[in-house]
Amino acid sequence: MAATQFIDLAELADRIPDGAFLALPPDYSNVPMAMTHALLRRPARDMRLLCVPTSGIQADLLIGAGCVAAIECAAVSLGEQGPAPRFTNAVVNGSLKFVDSTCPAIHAALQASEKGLPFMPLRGILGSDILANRPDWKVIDNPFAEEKDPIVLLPAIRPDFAVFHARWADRQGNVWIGRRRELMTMAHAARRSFVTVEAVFDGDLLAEDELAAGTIPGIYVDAVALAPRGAWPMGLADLYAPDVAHLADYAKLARSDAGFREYLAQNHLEPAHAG
Amino acid sequence: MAATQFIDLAELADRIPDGAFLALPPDYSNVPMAMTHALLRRPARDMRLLCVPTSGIQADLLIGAGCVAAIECAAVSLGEQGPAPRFTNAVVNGSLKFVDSTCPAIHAALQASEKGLPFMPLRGILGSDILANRPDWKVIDNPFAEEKDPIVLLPAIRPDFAVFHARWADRQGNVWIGRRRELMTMAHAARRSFVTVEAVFDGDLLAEDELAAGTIPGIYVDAVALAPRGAWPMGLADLYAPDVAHLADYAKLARSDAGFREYLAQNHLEPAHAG
Amino acid sequence: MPADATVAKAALWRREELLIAVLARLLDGVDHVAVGASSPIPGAAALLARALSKGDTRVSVLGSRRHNPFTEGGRELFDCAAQGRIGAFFLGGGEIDGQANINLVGMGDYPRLDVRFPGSFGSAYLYMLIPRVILFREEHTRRVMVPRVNFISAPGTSDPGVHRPGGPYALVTNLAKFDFDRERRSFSLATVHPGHSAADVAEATGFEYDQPAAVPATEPPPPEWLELLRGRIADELAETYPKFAKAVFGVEAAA
Amino acid sequence: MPADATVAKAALWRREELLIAVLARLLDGVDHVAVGASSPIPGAAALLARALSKGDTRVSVLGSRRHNPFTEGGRELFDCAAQGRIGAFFLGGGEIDGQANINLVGMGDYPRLDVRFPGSFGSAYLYMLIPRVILFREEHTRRVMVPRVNFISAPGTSDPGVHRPGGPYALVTNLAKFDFDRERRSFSLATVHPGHSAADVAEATGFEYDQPAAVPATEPPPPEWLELLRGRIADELAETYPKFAKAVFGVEAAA
Repeated sequence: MAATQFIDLAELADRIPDGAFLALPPDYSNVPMAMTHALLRRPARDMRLLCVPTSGIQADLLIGAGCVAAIECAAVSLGEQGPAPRFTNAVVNGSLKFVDSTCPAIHAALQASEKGLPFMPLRGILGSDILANRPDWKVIDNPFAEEKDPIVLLPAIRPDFAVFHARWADRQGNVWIGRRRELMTMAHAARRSFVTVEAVFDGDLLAEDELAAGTIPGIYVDAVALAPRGAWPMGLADLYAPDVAHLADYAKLARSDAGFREYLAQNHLEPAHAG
Repeated sequence: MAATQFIDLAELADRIPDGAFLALPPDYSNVPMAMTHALLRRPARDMRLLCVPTSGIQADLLIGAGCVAAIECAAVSLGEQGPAPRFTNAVVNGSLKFVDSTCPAIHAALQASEKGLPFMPLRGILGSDILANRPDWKVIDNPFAEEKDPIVLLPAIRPDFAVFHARWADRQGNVWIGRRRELMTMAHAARRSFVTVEAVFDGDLLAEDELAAGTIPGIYVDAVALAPRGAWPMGLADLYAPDVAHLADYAKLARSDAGFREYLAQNHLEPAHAG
Repeated sequence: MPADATVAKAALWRREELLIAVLARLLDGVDHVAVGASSPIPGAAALLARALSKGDTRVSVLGSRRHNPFTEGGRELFDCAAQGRIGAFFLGGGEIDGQANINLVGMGDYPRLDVRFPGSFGSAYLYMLIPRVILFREEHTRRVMVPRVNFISAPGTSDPGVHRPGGPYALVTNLAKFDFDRERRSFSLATVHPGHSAADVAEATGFEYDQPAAVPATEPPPPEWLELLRGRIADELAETYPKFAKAVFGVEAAA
Repeated sequence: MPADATVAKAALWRREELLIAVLARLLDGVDHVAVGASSPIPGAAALLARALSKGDTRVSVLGSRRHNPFTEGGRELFDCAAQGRIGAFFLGGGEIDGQANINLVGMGDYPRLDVRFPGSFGSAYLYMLIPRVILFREEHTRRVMVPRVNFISAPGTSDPGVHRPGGPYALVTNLAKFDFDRERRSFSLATVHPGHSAADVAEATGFEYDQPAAVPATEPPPPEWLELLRGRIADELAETYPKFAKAVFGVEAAA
């Protein structure tokens, strides 16, 4: 809660310890790919991932490179490029601890942490095998209903870190996310938020309502690093589109172990110490 | 959910029937005073008010003019101008049904409706006489705690109407509120939202992230009326400040029944049919 | 109408256009249709339904920047559905069974899966809250249309007392359209697409369903719909689905 | 120090400046202070604490446009407190009793009240969640400092097992500063402001409290604090509290 620190990208990644519990944004929302690349190069180990509520190449890369011990998600997919091959492979060969959820449950469990609540109720889900496989979720009878009315309660999820990319941070650590509001919830819910940005905004993002409306206050932002085009090969809102050709290449190469290693090599993402 | 209708202010007020349950914004947030004045002139009757979570001159005027059957609020006050005299008077003389709440409970109960939930938990409050006087609130033991851990559950509040003022609406019914996010929750939670605006925005408020970040989508906006300076004598965000001299006059006049009637007369707010 | 007339007409439209028309008819009278990511045919159907409604139908296309109105982040679709503000939605499934259960998780003995699908997304929730959920899967084979799904991502039906304003309304595939009867908890074959027969459908379906004595042919898209689709709708769609719009309608996305 | 020296020094600062200094000392080491609406003295104290911390203390002044960082609407203050991100807050009370219960609702037999105050605002919640809640009320009379409040807007103490990371830390009035002992559930008189005596405090207080044999005088604001207050802090404060800034510091708000 003290002043936001401005550090470089490598240091930002280094401050995320092995074993940390990370909240990742979905593919349509400011994916911190440059930070992910730094984690791959370290390489990070035993990360626990929460996809908010889904992920794509970011989770797939981390899984493929052996950085991930466990993942909770509503889906991992490369979208129009098809399945996420390293995720799929790791699930089928049993090397990844995975917990299936559903999008609104992840959003609601983060809102529970945002509100400092131990749990949040959620409609739906009853009768799903997701619920049947979640001993951590409870079903109670709605205490306000006159007749029997079962409803699911989800325990709060409090990630150690929210990590994401953004267009701007100002010198006070305020970060502009536009309409990508799930990042606001992530930042409120997580213990710490580490953000990469395209550029430092020369001024106060909270000064006028136009930008303030889409700004995460610095209260929630622990550290910021510059990373121009830091979402590549994913896109960033109004600024740049996803690099579809690159993503298609990835989808093809990552189908095999060898291809995945080739992709890492081509993109200089190999671990510094391969042991 | 059909297309947002653009109508005039008198018609907008007329479409709020007597007896309706209205969510009002707090004094710092886009108070629809022009709409309130139209309700006074009608005059509206038997309104039930929910202050989100507090109100000032808006609720005080409606109470003083006999438009209000009941009110739920965390506070009614004229802020730096002192107590809200008509509210205070009506409570003490027993003519107003009032329900005391606390700010976060009102926000949370609206979030319950926003999420289609029957209830929302909330920390705090235990031991308060607010809770002791709310038979509609329940205390349960947190089912996720190993030891006894009482927690309050609040039933969802779903107002019939959210009413507020805003700087712009575009032709699709999207309404720009900047950082006044409680209006977003109100609009999501209420069955209908009726909005007055300073001006029609010539373009699409959702086209670019800068404005979209502070915009309520037209899905939630049922009707819009033009009302330039429609928050007066309250202020509107970056646009105009509250009329402090006018509010001080009100605070003085409204202390007595006669003074309140004089204020209505001076401001042409007398009911069309005084019976 | 003799069968050969149907075939003759069939040449006038593409398979995708027929499917879009079938889906658009299912959206008739809906105030607000939401369409999930990676769904070009449902997306086109929603945009067509909007055009035909002359403004009465609102459409939210996830993944679109121009046709997605949400400003409260990823949760808004779900909250909006729970508020009762979304009348219709589309879901698919790696497997779909005769009780309209859908499986988006995988095949095998969970969690030891032999095949992994991406995951359930929001299906476990939206299926139960949106009144008119249309199941759409182009592939119509016994691999997909199974007697019983391996994993219930979202159940087709619920026990009495479970809060469930929503549920399955119809199932549309490359071969046919089924209606779903929530009381009887089963599909019934409603129409078979031109060029296919009820026997083709039976052959390709692994679950039991009801069937009237004579199954009508699916009504093809009228010429004025095709005109709309190939013009205005193709242009609108190209923003979110450039590949699809180019392949099906030959339209390039605007810069 | 003889009493007349204190009086002589007292002339060098105003009553409001003393109170601001007392409150600012109570904020030492706090990461993030939030200040409610209509609270110029607590607001000034928070801004002073920020200036003295050289950037380690963040301040959120509700009602300010420049010093209020919140962008999630009215609920953010409460959510932020529940997240543990607010270290200190100020509350007042129409009545305050010896168990630190506060009453913001009214006097009489609720709901049939003889006197109505504005209402509880967020006190029932913030008092229980913010670690260092400072009770501040200028008026120190038996009308305000009562044996037992008429209505508990927010309780000063809670039963074991109640989730309560927060609670009362001190009570500051025109006459004195009290500390609150959460174990013993009672106030103890910590310092008495220059110009007043422990006997004055006893006379004006309707509730029981502890008191050491000798009660020290409240430390007056040091000259460098006064300089800061009358310069930079007065300017910062004028944005939200123009009347107060002008009356106390003679500063006009910037246009």
